Amino acid sequence: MIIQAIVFLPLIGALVAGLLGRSIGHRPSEFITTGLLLIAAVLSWFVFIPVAFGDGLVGAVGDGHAAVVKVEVMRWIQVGDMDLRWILRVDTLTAIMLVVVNTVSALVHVYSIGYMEEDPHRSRFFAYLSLFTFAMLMLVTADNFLQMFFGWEGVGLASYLLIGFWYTKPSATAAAMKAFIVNRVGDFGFALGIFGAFLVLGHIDFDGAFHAADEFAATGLPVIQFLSWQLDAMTVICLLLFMGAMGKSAQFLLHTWLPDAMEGPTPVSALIHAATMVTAGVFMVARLSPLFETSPVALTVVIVIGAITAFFAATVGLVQNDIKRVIAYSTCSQLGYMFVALGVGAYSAGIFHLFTHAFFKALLFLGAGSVIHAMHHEQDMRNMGGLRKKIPITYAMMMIGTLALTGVGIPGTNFGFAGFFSKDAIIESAYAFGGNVGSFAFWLLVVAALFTSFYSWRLVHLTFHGSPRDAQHHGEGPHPDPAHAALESHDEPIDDSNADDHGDHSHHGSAYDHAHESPNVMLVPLYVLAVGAVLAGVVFYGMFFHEVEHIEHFFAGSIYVDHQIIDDAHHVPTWVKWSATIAMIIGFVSAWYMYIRRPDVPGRLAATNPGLYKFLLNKWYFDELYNTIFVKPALWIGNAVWKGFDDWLVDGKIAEGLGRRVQNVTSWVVKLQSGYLYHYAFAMLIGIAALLTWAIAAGGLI
Amino acid sequence: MTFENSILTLLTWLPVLGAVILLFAPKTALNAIRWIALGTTLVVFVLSLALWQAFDASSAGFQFVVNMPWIGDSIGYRVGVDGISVLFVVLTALLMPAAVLASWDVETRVKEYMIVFLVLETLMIGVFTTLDLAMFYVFFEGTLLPMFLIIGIWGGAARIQAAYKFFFYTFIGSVLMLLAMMGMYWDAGTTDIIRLLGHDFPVGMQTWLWLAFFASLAVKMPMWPFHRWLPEAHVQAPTAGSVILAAILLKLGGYGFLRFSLPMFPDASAQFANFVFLLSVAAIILTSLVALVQTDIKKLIAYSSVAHMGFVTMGIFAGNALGIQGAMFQMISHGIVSGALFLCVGVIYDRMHTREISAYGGLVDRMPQYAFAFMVFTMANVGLPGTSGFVGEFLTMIGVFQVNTWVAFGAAFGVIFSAGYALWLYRRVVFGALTKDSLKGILDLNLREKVVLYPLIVLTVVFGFYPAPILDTTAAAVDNLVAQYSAANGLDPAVAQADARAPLEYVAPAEGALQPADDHAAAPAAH
Amino acid sequence: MNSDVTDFASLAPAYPEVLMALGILVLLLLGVVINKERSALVAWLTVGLLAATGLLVMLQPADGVIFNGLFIADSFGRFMKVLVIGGAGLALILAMSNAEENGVHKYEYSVLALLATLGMMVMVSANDLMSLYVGLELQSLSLYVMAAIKRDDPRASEAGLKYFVLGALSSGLLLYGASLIYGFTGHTNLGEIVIAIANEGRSIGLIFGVVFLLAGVAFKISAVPFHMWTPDVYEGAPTPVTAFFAMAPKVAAMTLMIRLVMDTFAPITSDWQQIVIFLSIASMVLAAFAAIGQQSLKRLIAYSSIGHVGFALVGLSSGTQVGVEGVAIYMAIYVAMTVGLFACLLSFRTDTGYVETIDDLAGAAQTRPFVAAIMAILMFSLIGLPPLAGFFAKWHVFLAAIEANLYVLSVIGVLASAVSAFYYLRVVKVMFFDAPIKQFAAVPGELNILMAASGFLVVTYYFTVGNPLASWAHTAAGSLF
Amino acid sequence: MGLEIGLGHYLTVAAILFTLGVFGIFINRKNVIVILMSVELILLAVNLNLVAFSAHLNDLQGQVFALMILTVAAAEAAIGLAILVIFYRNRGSIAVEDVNMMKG
Repeated sequence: MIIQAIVFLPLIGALVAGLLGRSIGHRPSEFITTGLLLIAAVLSWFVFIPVAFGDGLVGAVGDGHAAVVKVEVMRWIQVGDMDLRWILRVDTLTAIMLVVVNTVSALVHVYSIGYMEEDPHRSRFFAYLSLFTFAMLMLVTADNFLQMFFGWEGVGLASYLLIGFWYTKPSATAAAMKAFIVNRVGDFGFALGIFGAFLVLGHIDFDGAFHAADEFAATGLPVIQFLSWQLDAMTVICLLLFMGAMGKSAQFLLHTWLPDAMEGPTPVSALIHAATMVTAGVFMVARLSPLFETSPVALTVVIVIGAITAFFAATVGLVQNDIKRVIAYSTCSQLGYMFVALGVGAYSAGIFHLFTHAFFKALLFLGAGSVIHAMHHEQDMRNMGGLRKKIPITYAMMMIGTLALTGVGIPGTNFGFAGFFSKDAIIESAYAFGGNVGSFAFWLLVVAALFTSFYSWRLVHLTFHGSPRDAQHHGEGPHPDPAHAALESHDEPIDDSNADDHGDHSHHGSAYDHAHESPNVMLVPLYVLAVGAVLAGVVFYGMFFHEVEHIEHFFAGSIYVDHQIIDDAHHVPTWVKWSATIAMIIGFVSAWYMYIRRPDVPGRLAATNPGLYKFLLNKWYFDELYNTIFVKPALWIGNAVWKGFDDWLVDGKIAEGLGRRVQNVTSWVVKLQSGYLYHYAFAMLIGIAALLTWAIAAGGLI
Repeated sequence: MTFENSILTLLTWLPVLGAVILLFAPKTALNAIRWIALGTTLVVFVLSLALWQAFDASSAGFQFVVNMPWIGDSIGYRVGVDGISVLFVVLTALLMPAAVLASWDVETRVKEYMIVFLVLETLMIGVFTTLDLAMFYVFFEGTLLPMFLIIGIWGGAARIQAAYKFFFYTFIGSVLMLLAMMGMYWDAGTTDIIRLLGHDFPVGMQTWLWLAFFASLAVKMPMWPFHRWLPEAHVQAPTAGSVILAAILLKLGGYGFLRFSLPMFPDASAQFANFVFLLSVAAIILTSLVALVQTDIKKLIAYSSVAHMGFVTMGIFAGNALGIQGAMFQMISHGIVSGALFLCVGVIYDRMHTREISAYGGLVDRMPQYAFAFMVFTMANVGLPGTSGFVGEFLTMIGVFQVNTWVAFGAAFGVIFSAGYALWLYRRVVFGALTKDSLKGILDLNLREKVVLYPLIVLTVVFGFYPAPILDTTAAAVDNLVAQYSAANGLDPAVAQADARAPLEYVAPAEGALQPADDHAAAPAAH
Repeated sequence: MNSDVTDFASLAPAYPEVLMALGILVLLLLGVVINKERSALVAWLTVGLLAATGLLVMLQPADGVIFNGLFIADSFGRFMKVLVIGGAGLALILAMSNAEENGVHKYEYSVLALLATLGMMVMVSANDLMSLYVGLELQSLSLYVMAAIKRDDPRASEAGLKYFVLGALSSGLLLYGASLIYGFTGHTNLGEIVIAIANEGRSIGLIFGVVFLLAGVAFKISAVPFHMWTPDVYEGAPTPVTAFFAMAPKVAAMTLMIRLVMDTFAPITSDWQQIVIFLSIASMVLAAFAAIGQQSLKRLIAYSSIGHVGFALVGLSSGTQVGVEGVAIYMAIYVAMTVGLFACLLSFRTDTGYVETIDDLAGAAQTRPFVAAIMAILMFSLIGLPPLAGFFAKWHVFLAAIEANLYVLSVIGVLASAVSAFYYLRVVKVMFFDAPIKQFAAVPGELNILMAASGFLVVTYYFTVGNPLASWAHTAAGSLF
Repeated sequence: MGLEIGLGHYLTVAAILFTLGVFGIFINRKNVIVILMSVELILLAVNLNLVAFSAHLNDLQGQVFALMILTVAAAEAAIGLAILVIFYRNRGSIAVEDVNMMKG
């Protein structure tokens, strides 16, 4: 019952707020959804605490080594051998996700009561939030591929709705569409992966599929004909499935939607685009770890994509000016870390980072939201500065988040923020994996850690330190970025439109002067998340990464645990253990140097390397690239097929052309009927002659 | 006269009775005419539910059968439904009241309008209930007549051309099917579909029969590249006409494939399966792209219908239970969803009298309920899990994946493109700022529109989460069909039917994972 | 030889013809005697005579061959005679209203129509080349006069002239053929000819004869390329006369055709099949195309009737009993549709006269909804669109063609029917989709009844007449085999 | 060896007459009367055929047929001329080329 409650309370909230919100009013809608979510969050912890600290999952049926609770809700699709049911599956992995999702979601709900206070469509907003939570819960409690796909697409829908929540902003609706469609590209692979899995494994539920995959150890790996090639079946399936994960988790090549998704209200960014939805890809790979383990090729691809993403996103994050976009790229980058962990086989480390990341990234986003709220929906960091004095609590919370994100801690001890433990675990695992791929991943991750530290501190410095640089105080402080002058040429839609929509607030005097600390309803969630950001690492380190036995006991068969890699990760050289910390320190120092000590350096740096700067600022030109090679050709083909094939050839030439031929024949035939008797008689004679000839010739009489 | 032997006859002919009553109604009593029409369709709907309720889903055969010879030796009065047809009857009966309600504001020639629609209902139900080959053609082709009038009389500005195209495309295809039916009659000595289903047509003849049926059914579906009439017909038809066209008439093609092509010409079907796949994938990809660039709302939805019908044909010719069940479900679902989408277009068309996408924008401001309904159907059109649109797409694709991965691969692009055009449409029509003066006074759904749309929303969502009522109804009949089909093609019926794991080749555990299989094992993993 | 003319009982198979002949004489006398204003009385009496004859045909007491083998009465002939008499009677009813305007108010018209009908009945029952010729000429000569009956109308007289000249030519062709057949078989009796052909086999002379003979008959059913008179005569003759031309003579000539090919030329089926197939394809295709270009309604109907003859010949081409059955049903349905069609045509009348062109019907659905609806139904039925009767007509004939493996013919046929849909739909389009431009005069009662009856039968064919008609046609065709 | 007039000769003459008649109908463009005469020529050819065959076959039916044709031909000619008269009254011409009010 408790599990049904956890999953369906948000749905009830969503339905109440969504369908009745108009009649019951905003405040009740907010309270109902938030209240239900809080209950769900508390219940999730009830499920999780025995798993983490007690004897394991309450009510679990241990088949062999796995501890799983399954609750059947309803039949779904039954065709032939395929028997799909709505089953809520809870094991350790799910329990972790339940806690993450429900906790963050509940806090975001609470936070939104304050943040969205002035919005005229609040009840709709809360309905979407709860709907999202429900879909996410369906995703994490999925017992089969399709139910996961349901949650997968459900969160996509909610994300679409929430990104486009301010539907009057063209940029928001465009971003919403982009998010959905890019995700669909991933789903394209995911869906094919499911089909392949069903074909090869013969089961569409996880247990059956894993069992079938286990059998391959005895039988050898299957081969399928995919498209025109004979390929290793499991590699094909895993890569296709991973394509889905890439879309949802905004991995390199399919990442373009995530920064744009920042058009949504900030609580949405915190919930969906930082803590929960984007980690669905990580969750999926972890959930399907028994399948991925059968394909080393697929795992290698996961590592490479993850490492590239971590590095790539971090580079772009270095130069972004929008406070939320910096954090968005940071999210992207951190997701890359997680995938590297999964790829090297340290699934628990990946999940660990997912878990800690949820807290500090949500904290950062909500903190950023608090800043934006304080600045009356100003998001450009170049227009901030010196806010430390105006909003000290937010400042403190952001500091905690930054420390956690950059992974501050002392290697070899148990002192450190959440990110320290999980990120170092990943970097060590990557090193331990070894080989070319391992080294490649390791070095990219270390560099990414440096960049992470740099852009995080850059954000803090630009926002909270220094002196105010908003419209009123313009010119007082040194100019931090050269791009400010070149803003016009900057094709990034910085929130000028946003400013228009919320024009009541900006352009009236100074945003800085009017900046105010957020109300308690927004601050309390920050406190809770801050606790998580500080403690999540140290408390759970044992379960996720410390000892193999502990990990196995904790996860109870819900993911694949590779003893070798975890042991090796604990025995890496000391310089490796320190590498991330050192990178972090370098990043911090350079950020301090460039934005506090010598604020003119960044400008000069950018001016001397305009190409690189533009390249990074424009996110490696991925949007432009995709626009050129996908969007425009698609539209061109669409137009060409429509005008050229459908209208010109089929309709104009064939259908109407036939009509014209008929008309031609008609006018010719009508001319035969000349009206003259002798023509008529002649026609009869010709007819008789023809018939005679035909009858005699065909009859064989000549 | 028992329920068993009279229900189908009653269902089929009751609408005509309503039409006859209307014939004698005074022309000016508009409301009486509307209510009579609505009442008739509602009674038919209730009866259809009773039929569904009484239908024994566990039996694969025909039920409620009446079978007697009638005109000469060649035409009989034969009715009966099985799992494949019963749902179409219900779907037709369900959408007719919606169509009548959607036409409440029709002011010109109301009497004739309602009569034509009721006659159309009889013809459509007749297609699905008849078990006589000749009568199938009679009903199948008979639908042309009312639809031609609906488009031509109550249609938009370019209605005449559209009506003509609709007529000729379908007619030319159908006459060839007619000849094929005659050939079948001579070969089998009967037009009784039940007996025809048990008749083995010579393989050489099957090819020709299959092609002749294809000529008709492909146009009706419509399959790419025979679809050109559809956008035009949809654009010009009045709302209710579009609804019926999209929801029911397109299904006649799919139903024909399931009823005739697959079971009666299994060899030819297997032979042409790849050809159908090719056209299906072309439909899914190309028409989706075409939909992307449309500027007319109805045209966009019409093109999307073509794409969705691509999934249906693909599923049918996959020839396994998954594919065919998926195709069945997709047809029912598409009936509801596309019908509803056209109703949605009708709602705004009634207010603004334009279908240009650019004339709209920001409707959500003034029409939140409309925006909600449109969103649900858009998402169902996109194939979002949790809506009925998903189940069909998923099943057809997974079914065809077992047969031909290329096809599934191509079809999966539809997943991407459908999101593209549907969401872009939604964005341009519903989202955005309400800046156009003409839209400032637009009103949200009225009671009548809610009565039409809300039940469809419920169905869309319910069948997304709980498709069992549909899948269970069709299961026995489809399994039977699949068993026949695979047996005729020398496949193992158990495999195709149960969709159990296809026989796989394995590389030896010691060998590398990517080593190609041996020559003798190199046959495709799945057939 | 017990068929002594004085032995009245032995005349039983010919009672209807006898009744008709006597009736004609009485009516002729009556027409001469009564004054001119009361010719309507003669007209109604004519209809009554036809009805009585029809009844007698249906109840015909005896089948058999009489008059030294010149005359045969069988159930096939009976079926066709009913159609002939029905068609003639209905055409006469159509002529009742506005008879003066159409020039058909004179009693001579009724008597000529009766004479023509008698000629057709003889054609139907002809069992000898001589009786065949006499019947044909009795019919033709009456029809020539009927075409030109509106003496002061230049177009009617031109129609009469054209019909006469070409008709005379076709009679010549027919006779030439008959003479050759006589020469090469030695007989004029159809029954004996068939035996002779079966015994002696084919020869060029015989085939010449067959071709000429069939060409003569083809002229009467207006099969392409012997159709040229049809559009001009249909257009020029007064509408009620056209209606008469379009029904009964076609049925009679078709019967003759069937009897000749199925019975007399049965031993050389493959030879005449070629000819019939040629006529069929040419008629269907040419009519479909030519009709598209027409503006005049009557010309359109003329081409339409040419096309329908082509379709009927599809059934005949098969040379099977099913085919004959199909043709019989086809002709029955054709008559039912045609009578409705002409009733509609005669109902579209403005104060200045009958409508001539298709465009004159614009918007008729709004001004004359009932007539327009019937007309539309008939148009759809003529296309062959189910569930209307026209479809079942086509079903039966194509069924026979498919049975005989005439696939190419069938495909061409159905495609031609698709093309023909174009011009039928144009009429519907003009009536229903266009805006009205003309006001129409009131519709006479009997036309309403005819239209309603025709429309009813066409629509409810499957339920009402379909079954009995099919079984009757089955019996009828059976008597030929 | 004297010339024996056999069936073939009669038939040839008849065929020539028939052909003349037919050509008379469609080559003549001037006068409808000529057409009537041509028709008579055709019938004459037929009669010649019939009588010749009758003699050849030693069978009386052909001659009976011929007599009937003669009778009917008379009636036909009468009706033809009558129609021609009213045509002339309406149009003032009996030129074949003028008989084309209706065409298409």
